[in-house]
Amino acid sequence: MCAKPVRKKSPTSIRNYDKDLLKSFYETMMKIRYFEQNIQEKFLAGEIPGFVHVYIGEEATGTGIMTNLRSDDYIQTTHRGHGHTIAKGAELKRMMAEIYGKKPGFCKGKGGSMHIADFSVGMLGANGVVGGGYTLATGAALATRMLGKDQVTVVFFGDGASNRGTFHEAANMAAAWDLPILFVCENNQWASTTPYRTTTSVEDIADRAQGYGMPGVIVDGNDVFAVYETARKLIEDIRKGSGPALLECKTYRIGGHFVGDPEMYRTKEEVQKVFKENDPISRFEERVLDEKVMTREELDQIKEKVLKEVDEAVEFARQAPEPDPSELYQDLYV
Amino acid sequence: MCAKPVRKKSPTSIRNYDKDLLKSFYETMMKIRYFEQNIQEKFLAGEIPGFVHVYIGEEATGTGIMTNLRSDDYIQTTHRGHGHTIAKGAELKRMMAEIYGKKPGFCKGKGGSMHIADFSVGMLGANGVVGGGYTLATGAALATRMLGKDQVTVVFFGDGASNRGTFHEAANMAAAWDLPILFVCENNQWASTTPYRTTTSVEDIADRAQGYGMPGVIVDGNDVFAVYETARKLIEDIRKGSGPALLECKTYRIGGHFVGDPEMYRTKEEVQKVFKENDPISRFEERVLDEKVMTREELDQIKEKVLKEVDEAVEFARQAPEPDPSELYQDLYV
Amino acid sequence: MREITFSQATLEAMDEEMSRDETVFVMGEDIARQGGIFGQFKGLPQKFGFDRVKDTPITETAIVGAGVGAALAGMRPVVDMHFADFMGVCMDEIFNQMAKIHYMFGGQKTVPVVLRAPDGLINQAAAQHSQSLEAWFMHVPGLKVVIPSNPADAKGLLKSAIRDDNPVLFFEHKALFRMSGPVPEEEYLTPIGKAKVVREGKDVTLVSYSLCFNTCLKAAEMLDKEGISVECVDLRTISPIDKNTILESVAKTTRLAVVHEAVKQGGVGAEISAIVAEEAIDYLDAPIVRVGAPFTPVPFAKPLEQAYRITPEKVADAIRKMF
Amino acid sequence: MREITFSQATLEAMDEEMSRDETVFVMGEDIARQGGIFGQFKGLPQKFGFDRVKDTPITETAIVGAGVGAALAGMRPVVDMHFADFMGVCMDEIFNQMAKIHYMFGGQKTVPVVLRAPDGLINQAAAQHSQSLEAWFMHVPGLKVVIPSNPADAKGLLKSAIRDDNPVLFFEHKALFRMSGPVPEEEYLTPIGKAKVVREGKDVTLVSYSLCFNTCLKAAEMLDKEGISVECVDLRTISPIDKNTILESVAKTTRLAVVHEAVKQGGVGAEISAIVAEEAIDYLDAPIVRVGAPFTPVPFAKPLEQAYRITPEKVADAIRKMF
Ligand SMILES: Cc1ncc(C[n+]2csc(CCOP(=O)(O)OP(=O)(O)O)c2C)c(N)n1
Ligand SMILES: Cc1ncc(C[n+]2csc(CCOP(=O)(O)OP(=O)(O)O)c2C)c(N)n1
Ligand SMILES: [Mg+2]
Ligand SMILES: [Mg+2]
Repeated sequence: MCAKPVRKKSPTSIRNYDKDLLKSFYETMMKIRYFEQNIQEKFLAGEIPGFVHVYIGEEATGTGIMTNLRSDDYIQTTHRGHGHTIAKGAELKRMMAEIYGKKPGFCKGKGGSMHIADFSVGMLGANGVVGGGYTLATGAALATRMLGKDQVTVVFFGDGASNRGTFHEAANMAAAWDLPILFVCENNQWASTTPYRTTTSVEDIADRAQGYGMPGVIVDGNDVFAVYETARKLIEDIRKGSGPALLECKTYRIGGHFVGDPEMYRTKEEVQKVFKENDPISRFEERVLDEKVMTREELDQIKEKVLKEVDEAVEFARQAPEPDPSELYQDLYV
Repeated sequence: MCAKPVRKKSPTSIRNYDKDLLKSFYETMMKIRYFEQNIQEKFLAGEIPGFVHVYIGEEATGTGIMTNLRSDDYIQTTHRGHGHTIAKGAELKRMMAEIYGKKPGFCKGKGGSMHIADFSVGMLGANGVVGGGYTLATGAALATRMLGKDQVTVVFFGDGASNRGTFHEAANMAAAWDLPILFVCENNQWASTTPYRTTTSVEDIADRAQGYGMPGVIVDGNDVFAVYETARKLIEDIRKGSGPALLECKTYRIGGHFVGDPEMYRTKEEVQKVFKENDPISRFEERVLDEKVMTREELDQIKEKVLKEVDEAVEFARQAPEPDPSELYQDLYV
Repeated sequence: MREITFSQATLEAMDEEMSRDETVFVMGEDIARQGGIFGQFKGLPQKFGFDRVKDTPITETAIVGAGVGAALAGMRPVVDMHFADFMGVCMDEIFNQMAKIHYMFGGQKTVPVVLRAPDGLINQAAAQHSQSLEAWFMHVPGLKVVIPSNPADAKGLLKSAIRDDNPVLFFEHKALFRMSGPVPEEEYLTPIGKAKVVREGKDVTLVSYSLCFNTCLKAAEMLDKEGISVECVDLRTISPIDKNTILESVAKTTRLAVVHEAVKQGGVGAEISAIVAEEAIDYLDAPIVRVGAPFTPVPFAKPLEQAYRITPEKVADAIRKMF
Repeated sequence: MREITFSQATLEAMDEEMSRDETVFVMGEDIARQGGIFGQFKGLPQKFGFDRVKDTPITETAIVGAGVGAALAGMRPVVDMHFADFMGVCMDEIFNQMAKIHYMFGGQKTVPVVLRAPDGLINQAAAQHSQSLEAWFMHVPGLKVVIPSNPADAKGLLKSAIRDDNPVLFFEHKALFRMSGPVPEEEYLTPIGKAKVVREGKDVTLVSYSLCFNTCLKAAEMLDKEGISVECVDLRTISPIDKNTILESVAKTTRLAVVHEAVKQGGVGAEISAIVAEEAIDYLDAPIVRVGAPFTPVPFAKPLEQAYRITPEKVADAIRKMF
C-alpha cells in the first residue's frame, strides 16, 4: 500500500460554522498579531531584552490547531512560541511580563521569551534548543496514557527542527508505543537564514511520517479553516487511541528570524509578496466577508477589544516590578 | 508517486557467475564463520577478554556487499564488526591479535573487538556506541566528494540502531547534499534482548528511505547472490553520483547478543530453526551444488584453506606480546 | 544483619518505591525481558507489568526526554542509561532540559526524574564502556548527583532519589553490582547530600566514593599497619557536596587526599581540593593529594587497563608520600 | 599596530588557513548566507565557495560527526557550533568519537577537527544561550581546549588549532567578537598550551581566561590604586594546562585567585586550585580563592543576570579579602 501524505483542502463553504467559533478564530489570530507587533516595537525601542522570535504570518496554524484542544491537553512549543501560548489560553499580562523580565511573569522573569511556560493551561514550555521539545512531549503523552487520561499532546516544530535526530527518536517511540501525540511541523520555509530546501532532503516534511507507520497530512497553514478541520479529525482520532500523526502546515515566516534580524539572506520583495497574497488574517477577513458569515463591524469590534487587551498587557508588564537580585538563588531546587 | 521500498529477488540462476567470484563468496563467508567460532570458543575459554559480539548467521550480507567495494572505498561498522572487517580485506592475524589485546593488533591492543579499525583497507572503525557511525561515514563521504574522488562509503547498522537520531541526521544530510554513501541496515530481528518490532515502529526499516527522498531497497540478507547483485547496482549508481540509498538486509542473529549471553529472552528452538532453515552458508553450499557451479571438493578445499588461515591467526595472537604498561600514555596526542 | 548484593539492594529499592507510589515507573534499554545487564531489574516486570518496566528503543535522547516530559505530566520516572558512557547522547536533555526546567520556568514545575547510570571499569570493556563521568554533572546547577559505594547506601539513596522532587543522577559502579553487604530489613532512607565518615583516623583524611571508596578502605588497612591512621570519608553525594563533613575531618587530621576512578584532570577531586584550599588551608600540614585515572581514554589490553586502574597500592603510595 | 576586532581576527585566521591548505573547510548552521551571527564568516563563501563554507541542517550530531569522518578521510574541517550551549546535542560525537579515535585505534589516524564554540553571557539570552561549558572538556583526554581573551590570541590560536593534528575546541566568548585590539599584520601562530603573564605583579596571581580575563585586568587596575599589585595570567589554553607558568607566578606572589564566568562548582578554577594545592601549597600565604558564577542556570531578567555576572568589583572584592 502506498502511503504518501494526504493533502487536505479548505472546506468548500464556511456557512455552517458557528459564529462564536468564527469570532474566536479571529480574536485569537488578532491577539497574536497585535501581541507580536507590540513585541517587535517594544524590542526595537529597547524595552524588551533578549532574543525574541515572532510568529507573524503563522497565526492560522496555532489558532486552527489549538481550537481543538481542551485546557488539560498539553502542548510543547519552540523558540517561536508566543502564538501557541496565546492560543492555548495563557493570560496576556503575565506573559508579557515574562517577556519583559518582570516578577509577575509566568517564570518570575527567569525565562523570558524563549522560555515561556504556563503549566496552568497545559503549556509545557518553549524551548531554546531547536528540536528539544519532541521527546518531552512524547513523555507527556506517555504519562497521560499511563495515568489513564484521554488528554492529547501536541508538539510544534519548524522545518529546520525537522532534521534533528530528536524528531526521529520521538516519532519512533510515539509510534512504537501508540502514544496520543500530534506532531505539527510549521513549515515556514526558513530555518533562520537558510531556505529549508537547501538543508532538508524532502519537499514535504510529512513524507517522513511513513517511516514511522503514522499518518502524514499536509495542509495550508495559512488557512485557519483548513487547519482547524484537519487538526480536528486528527486530534479526535488520537484521543480515541489511533496513535500519533504528523501534520505539516505550509506557512511562511513574515518577520525576520529574530526581531532585529538584518535579513540579508532574502529580499524584502519576496516577503512583501507573501504578506500581500497570503496573510492568514487578511485571508480570513476576506473569506468571512465574502461568504457573509461575519460583518466588518464584528471584525472591528474584536480588533478593538484585542487591541485594548494587548495594550493593557504591555502596560502591566511595564509597570510590573523587576525581580529582586536575591531571587537569583530561588527555584533552583525544590 | 508512490515510493515504497523495492524488494529484490535472488537471481533466477547463478550459472553465469564467474568461478573466482563464487569461490571468493565462499571463502569470505567461511573465513568469517570460522573466525567467529574461534572467537566464541576462545572467549568462553577465558583467552579473549572484553565484550565480543559475533556475526554468525549474517555472513552473506557483509560478503555480498563488500565484494562490490574497492579497497579505497570506506566502510564504517558497529560493535558487531568482525565480519565486515574481514570482508573488507583486513589481515586476520593482526585482527585476531587486536581482539586478544596484543601489541601487533591493529590498535596495538588499545581497542579490542568493539574498537577494531583498519584504515589501510578503508575500514574506518567499529563503534561501541550504537548508531555512532552514521555521521562519521557521512563525513567520509563528504570528504571523498570534496576531494574529487569517486570512492563510495558504506555504513552498517542494526535494526536497533535504526531508531537512533543520528540515523535521521546523517540520512537527511547525505540526501540533502547528495553524498556517495550507502546505508545498510542489517535487520537481524534482535536488538540485544529486544525483538525489533517491539521498539521499532515499522516492519520494514527501508520504509524510512522515502522520508529522505532516497531509494529504499529490501533484500534477503542471507542470500549472498541477492545481496551481491542488489548492492552492485546501488553502489554503481552511488559511485556515478546518484546520491545516497538505504538497503535493508533481512537476516537473523544466530548467536547471543554477546558471547556468553544467557539468551533468556528467546528459545533455543527459535534459533535452531532459523539456523537449520536459513543459514546463509548452507544455503550457498546447497545452491552452488544444486546448480552445479561448484563441487563438494572445491568447497572443501576452500574450507581447509580458511581453517588453516584462522588457526594461524589464533596462534599468532596467542604468541604475540602484550603491550607494555608504558604504552598507556602513547597515542593520546599526535 | 542479612547480607544482599548491591544489585538486589537496588532491586528492593525499586520494588518498595514502585509499590508505594503508582506513578513510579522505570524505562530503559533491555531492562525488562532479561532483567537488566546486572540483574538489577529482575522480576520487576512480572510484579508491576511491562508497562511500568519498559524496554525502550535505543534512543537515549527520547528516553531521557520522555522521562522529563512524563515527570512534567505527573509521573515519577526512573530512567536506566544502560551504561553511563551513553550519557553524551542525551547530554542536552540532561543539562539543558531536565536540570533547568524547574529554575528557568520560575519554579512552576518539579522534575522528579532519576537517571540510573552504571559506570566505571569492568571486564576490559575499553574506551566507550568503562567511563566515570560524574564530574561533568556536578558542574550543572539543578541536578543532584548521588554515587553510592555499597549495597546499604545504594538502597537508601535510590529510595531517596525516587522520592526527591529534583532530578537526581544515580551513578552505580558496574563492579559493585555483585558486591554483598549488610542491608537492614526494615525500611530506611539514606539522605542525599550527606557524606559519611566510615572509618575514623587521625593522620589523614581520605575522601572518595563509589567503588574507589572500597579501594581506599583497603589502602587504609595497609597504612594502618605502617602506623598511618587514615580517616575514610565516603562522599555518597557529589552534588550538593557535604562540605562540612570534609572540613571537619580535615581540621582533625590536617591532611587530605581525594581518590576517584575518573581521570584526575577536571575531576571531582579538583573540586574537593579547591574547597579545602579555599576554606581550610590553614589546617593543612601537607599538600592536598589527588589520585585519579591517567589522562587517557580507557585502554583495552589487560596490562594497560591494569596500569590505568586505581589500586589500593597506588592510593597507599600517594598517601605515604604525604608524610 | 593596527587594531581589528576579535571577529575580524578569526576571519583572517580562517582566510589565511583556507588559502594555505585546500583541505581546510568550515561548516555550521547559518554561517554562509549571512556570514555568521557575529560576522565571523563574512565574505568567506564569496572567496572560497559555498562548498568550502557550508550551511548545514540543524543537526549538531551530524555536523560534528561528519567533521570527524571528513577528517578521517583526509580533510581538515572547522565546525561551527553556533552557540556552545548546543554542544550537549553532540556530546557523544565529541567525547566518545572525536576525542578517542586517535588513541582507541592505536594512533592509526589523526583527527584534525576544530570546533568553534561561541559561549558566555550576552544580551540577556537566558539559560540555554549563555553558558560557559569549557570545564567538561578539560576532563576529556584526547581533546585540546583553547579559549582566547583578545583578538591577537584569537587569530594566532585559531590558526594553530587548524594546523594541529589533534581535535581542538576553540571557545570564543560572544561578547568578545566586537572587541578591538592590536593584531600584527604579518603571519604568526600562537602556541596551544602556553599561558601568558599579561600583567606583572607581586602580591597575588590572578588566573583567568576568555572575556573574564579582561574583567580581571580591570580589577587589577582598581587594586593597583589600593596598593595591591596583581599579576594577571591569561590561561589561553585550558587543556593541556600550562602548569609551569601558574606555579612560577604563584611562587613569586604567594597568593592565587582563579576567575571564570562558568559556575564555580566543578569549574576550571577547581583544577587550577587543586594543582597549586598539590604542587605549590608551601608557597601560599593565603587560601586560594575562586570566583565563578553562582550555582544556578543563567536567569533572564536584568537584575538577576547582573547579580549572576562576574564584574571587576566582585573580583576586586574577593582579592581584597586575601590580604
Ligand atoms: C540545537 C540548536 N541548534 C541551533 C539553534 C539556533 N537556532 C535557533 S532557531 C533556528 C532556526 C530554526 O528553524 P525552524 O525549526 O524552521 O523554526 P523557525 O525559526 O522557522 O520557526 C536555529 C538554527 C538552536 N537554538 N538549537
Ligand atoms: C548509544 C548506545 N546505546 C546502547 C548501547 C548498548 N547496546 C549495545 S549493542 C545494542 C543492541 C544493538 O542492536 P542492533 O542495532 O540491532 O545491532 P545488533 O546487535 O543486532 O547487530 C545495545 C542496546 C550502546 N552500545 N550504545
Ligand atoms: Mg522554519
Ligand atoms: Mg539487531
